[in-house]
Amino acid sequence: MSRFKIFNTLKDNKETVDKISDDNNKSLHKDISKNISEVKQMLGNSFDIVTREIKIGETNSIEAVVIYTDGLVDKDLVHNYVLETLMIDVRKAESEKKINSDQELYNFIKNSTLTTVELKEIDIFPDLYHHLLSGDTIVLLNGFPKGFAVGSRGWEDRGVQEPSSQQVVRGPKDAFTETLRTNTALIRRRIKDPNLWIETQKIGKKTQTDVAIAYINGLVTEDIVLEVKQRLNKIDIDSILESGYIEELIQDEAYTPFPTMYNSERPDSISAGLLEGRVAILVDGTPFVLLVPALFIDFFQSSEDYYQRSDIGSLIRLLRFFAFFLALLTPSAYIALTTFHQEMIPTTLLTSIAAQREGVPFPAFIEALIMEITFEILREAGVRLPRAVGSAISIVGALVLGQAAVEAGIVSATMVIVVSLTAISSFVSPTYNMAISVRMLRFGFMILAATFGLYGIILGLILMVLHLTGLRSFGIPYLSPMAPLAVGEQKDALIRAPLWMQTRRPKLISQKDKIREKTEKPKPTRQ
Amino acid sequence: MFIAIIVLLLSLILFRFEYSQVKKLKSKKDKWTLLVGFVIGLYCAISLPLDLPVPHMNRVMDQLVGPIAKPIATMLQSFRIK
Amino acid sequence: MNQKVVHLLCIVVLCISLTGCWSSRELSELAIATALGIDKHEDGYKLTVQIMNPGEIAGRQLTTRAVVTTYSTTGKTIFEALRRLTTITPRKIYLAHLRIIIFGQELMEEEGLANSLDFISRDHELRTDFSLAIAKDMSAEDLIKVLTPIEKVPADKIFSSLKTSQDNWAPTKVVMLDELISSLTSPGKQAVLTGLYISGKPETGNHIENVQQVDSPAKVHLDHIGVFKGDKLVGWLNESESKGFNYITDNVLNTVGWVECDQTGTISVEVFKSNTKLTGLADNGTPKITIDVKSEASIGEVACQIDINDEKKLTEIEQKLEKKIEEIVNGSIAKAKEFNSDIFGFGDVLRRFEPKKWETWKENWSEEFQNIEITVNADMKIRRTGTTTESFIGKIEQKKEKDE
Amino acid sequence: MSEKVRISGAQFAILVIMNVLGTAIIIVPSIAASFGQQNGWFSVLLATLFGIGLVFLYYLIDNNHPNKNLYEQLEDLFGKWIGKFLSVLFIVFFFEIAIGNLRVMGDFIITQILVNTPIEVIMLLAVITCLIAVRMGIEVISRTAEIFFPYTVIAIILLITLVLPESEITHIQPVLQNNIAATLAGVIPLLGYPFLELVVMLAIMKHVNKQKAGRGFLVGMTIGGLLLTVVTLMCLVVLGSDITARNVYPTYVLGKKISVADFLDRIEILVAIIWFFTIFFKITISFYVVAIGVSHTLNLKNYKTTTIPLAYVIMVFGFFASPNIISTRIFLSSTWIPVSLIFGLVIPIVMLVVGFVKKKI
Repeated sequence: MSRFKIFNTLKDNKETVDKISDDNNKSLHKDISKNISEVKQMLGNSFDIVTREIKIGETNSIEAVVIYTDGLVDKDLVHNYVLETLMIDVRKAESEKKINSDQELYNFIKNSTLTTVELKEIDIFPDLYHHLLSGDTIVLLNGFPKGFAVGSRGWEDRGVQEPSSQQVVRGPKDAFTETLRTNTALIRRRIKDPNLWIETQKIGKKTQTDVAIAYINGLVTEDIVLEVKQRLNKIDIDSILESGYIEELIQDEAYTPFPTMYNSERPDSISAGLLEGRVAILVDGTPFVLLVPALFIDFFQSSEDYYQRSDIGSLIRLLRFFAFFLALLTPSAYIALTTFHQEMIPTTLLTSIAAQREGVPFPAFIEALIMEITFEILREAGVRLPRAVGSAISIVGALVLGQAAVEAGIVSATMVIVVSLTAISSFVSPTYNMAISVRMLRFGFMILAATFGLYGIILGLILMVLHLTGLRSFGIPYLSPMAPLAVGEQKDALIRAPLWMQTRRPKLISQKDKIREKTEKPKPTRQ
Repeated sequence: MFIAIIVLLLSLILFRFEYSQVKKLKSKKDKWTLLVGFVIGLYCAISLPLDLPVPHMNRVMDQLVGPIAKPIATMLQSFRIK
Repeated sequence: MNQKVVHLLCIVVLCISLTGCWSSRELSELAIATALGIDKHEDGYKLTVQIMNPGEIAGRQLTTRAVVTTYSTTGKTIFEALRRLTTITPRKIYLAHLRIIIFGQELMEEEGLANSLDFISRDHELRTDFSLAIAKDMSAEDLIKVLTPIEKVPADKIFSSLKTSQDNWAPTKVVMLDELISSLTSPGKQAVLTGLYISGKPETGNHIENVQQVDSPAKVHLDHIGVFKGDKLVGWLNESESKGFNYITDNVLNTVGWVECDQTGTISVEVFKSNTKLTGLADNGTPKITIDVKSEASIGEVACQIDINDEKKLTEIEQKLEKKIEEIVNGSIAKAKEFNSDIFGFGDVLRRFEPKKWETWKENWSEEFQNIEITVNADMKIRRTGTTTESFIGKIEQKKEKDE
Repeated sequence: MSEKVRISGAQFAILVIMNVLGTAIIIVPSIAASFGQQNGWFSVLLATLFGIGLVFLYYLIDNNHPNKNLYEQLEDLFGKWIGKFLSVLFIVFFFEIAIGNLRVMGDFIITQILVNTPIEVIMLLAVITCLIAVRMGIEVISRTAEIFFPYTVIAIILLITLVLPESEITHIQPVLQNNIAATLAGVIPLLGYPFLELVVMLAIMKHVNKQKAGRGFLVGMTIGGLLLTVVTLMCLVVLGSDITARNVYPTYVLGKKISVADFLDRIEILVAIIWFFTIFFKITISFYVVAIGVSHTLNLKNYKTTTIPLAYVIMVFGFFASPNIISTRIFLSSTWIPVSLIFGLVIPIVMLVVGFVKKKI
């Protein structure tokens, strides 16, 4: 675990803080002891709030107090640049007879003593609480109804590690962390463009979570940024603990099994999205960054597609789409074929399936349902269990259950194959949330297949596509560039064309600054 | 009978939902159309399980344009393979 | 906005889905029929169905129970008989995987094909990829009951040997349903069906011993083609006539032919490519058909003293082969004329080449068929001689002479 | 009232193709072969040429009144009351298309695919799906069509190429030698079904870009007609005219003929199910057009108001549309011919003439 020093810009928090604490705009008292007792009372004498009462100066000695939240501050910084300067430097200066009045002392402390980058004057309690609880150090002087908030944020932090989801073989291995500053820094390190703008605001009445929206000015369509801001401003909730809260509160369509916002903990994916003119939403406290607008195909693209040769990338992408349909339809197709359309199965295959099903007591649908649900339970158990036992148990469970169930004649071997094929296919999806949608929809398709065979499946597919075409993500049709068809966009949809062919940015997302590159097809310069 | 009741119940739920949508349009005509439409629709819906009379569209058309259609049909029939 | 309604409707869809599974049939409720036999009976028809026992074919523990079972019933119509079968079969009979339908000879001779075919073509469960055949001189029931070695399902055996013999030997023909129907309905063509019969001891055919012995006592043979007139069976083509039939209808994929050498002995050739072109012509009002058979062959066996390195000799063999093909073809036509049945579709050929004249001939085509003038031109090319050139038989003969 | 949305020229072309193929793809070969026998494909080709001619008529009409749908045009041309009366007639015509196709679809599914399922349920499911589509609007419908179009075309092309080895050219010989009169007579029922039914597109043409509408219509009609011709031709070449005419659904029988290396066979249900897309879009478009027609005639605020009641009516009238499959075939080659001629040809020509006269004045 590395230790990170976080310096926040203090000024832009003012408005939000004001907004939230309209009802409680209480000013600071002149009397320092009153202030201290009020703070202590308000915070319920919490033991992590440290108050250090000191006296500043020799002649014009003033009572002062330094308050900070233990654990959120960089103690070295408080020690070296706040306490030490206040207690030693002021005294030195005073001995040189520069300071005559309390007011001068106040100004001297403000202008010359506190040698930190961030310093802000505060005069109301809500401000004080906010800064105190964000990790700033508060310095109050007796006789002044105001004080200082010294930027001293620094807390234990997980550090940049490999992403736990969306792994790649080739490509950067860093991932976002729980700290907003680190995350913005990770993006900045990739895009050194002055037009990368990051705006923050606080959402959540209780949590006061920092939510930042990042975009590249000049690439992004202003409407989308405006839309994002408006939707964010509409949120009225007491807590934001993860970007999932934001996603659920601002997505276009509330009732849809499909994700309409992309999330990733990979800085390279997010940067690539920003460079296409999308807007990223970063939430403090989670490594998962949201990206909007998100299209259906985005959930089948991995950042690795771009780091490999284009032919490999394209084939793998096609494979993912194929796996999507396998994961969605394999069990339902099996049910439809074995209970409705036996004539479609080649005779020899039918014979062996029939032989296996001979002793199975359940209808194919129930059998499939049992196996699918068992598998879902196993998978869920595998995810939640301690990592050391999780995967082992799930594999063993699947093997034992599958094998034993077949041996006992409760399920047929074919069904085990079908379920494992489905399971493997659903793991192919590079994004977790699309895989979950597929897992849910699969059961709907199974019911349709069990009652109407292929006819039911086709109706289900039509309904699904109708729903998908009706969806929008921040105004962009979800199924574009397939429907509405944009021929030019096909270079980076189902397949991934070579980089030198993708000269233009996706025009659906942004109409501005269309040309991405002008690289010609590579060839040796010397003929 | 049982099916008819189920159909009616489902339709009423559907009507409730739809009516609340149409109400938002603030148009009297829309409301009335929906109401009348649903009455016709419900008649149709329960006519299936209860065997109520419903016009056979093809026969209605046959009767309407029969005088013109007959000669064409006989003419065509003469060309048909036997 | 209308999302609520849409969801309600989706729920309705799922509700309907959950309440009924009208058409579904579990695999374990089905009796998969592989062959169907139709015989004449005093009640109307006698139907025999061969049902496979999947557990015996692909199960994990195979027992010595038979892999197929047969059931028979009678009925006024085939449809009725089929449904009556459910009174004796444990499951519903599923016909989509049928491999073969066999008609009894008696039925074909007396009743005709038409009535049986309608059900077969109308039923949705029946596909068109099964073949049809006739049980020669026996009832279809007996034939269906025979167990066969190697291919576990007897119907599969018949189906695959029909196919392989059509592909490699030529005197049989796989007749599928639509072809049969179109030749039955076409005025310029008569139908044919391959004949099957059992050799050996037919009575042991339905015992498991039949497949337990190295040399099965009862074997299914197929080497005759049944000729129809209208929809009634009128006679049989023997092996060589059947081959001639296949030459004319361009149905020879690969076959073997032989000719005698100058001396004693024979040369066999493998015909690996054969194309037949039929052309029709109205010559002074009489129909005329030209049959051009173009074949390519390779020498497969030389059982006499002959120098096949000699081109002249090769040409001689070619000419002999051509003559033989012509003979076979003519023999076949003569037989067809004897039955007065245009199984080759000469009428169809004339319809294509002389559509106007055909209209006049169409009415009494069976008479015109007798007068039809037929020219056969066979053209045989020997392309290869196998892996050896000159046969060693000559050497052996010389050695023999020396020894003597 | 209709929505203010745009659909692209390509989407319009796809909708036209879907409307031409519709249910026609499964029964047209049979109708064509029952007249022209081995020349049946020529009847379809002639009908296609006629259809292409129709495109120009419809294009001219639309060009006179851009940004107006059929019902608005009728009121513009003939005044409010006559216009409304004609609109009602057109609505009945489109309604008949919707229920007729629904019924044919239901008959097809229960004859070939789900035999023991009640036809009401099959139709009900289809109607509910159409209803959801119609409520989502023409934009979503055309985009969905765009998604499914490739699969439809691939299915047809696969069908054609996979049965090619089974084809025998002798089945369609002699080419155009006899049966000429019957071949020409065979064009007549094909005009009504499906080509004259394309007048339905006039009601949604205003959503298409003016320049692209005509081209889309032409391309769609040509491709659709040619596909129909080729499918008919394949039926004749593979099955022969007799079986093609005799079968209710010859294209499905054609699908049964697919067999690649004894492995890729028995897939006709898959092929048939994919054709279901075309039928679905045909019913949906007719349903949609009826819905906007009713709401236009009654001056409603939103066409969605009428959709649910209409779904009930379409479902039940579809069920009672025809007592059996034979009567549908008779209906298509008798009554439907004058009806479709009136709505697809006579009234449009009158509209065109009146439009020109009005412009002159």
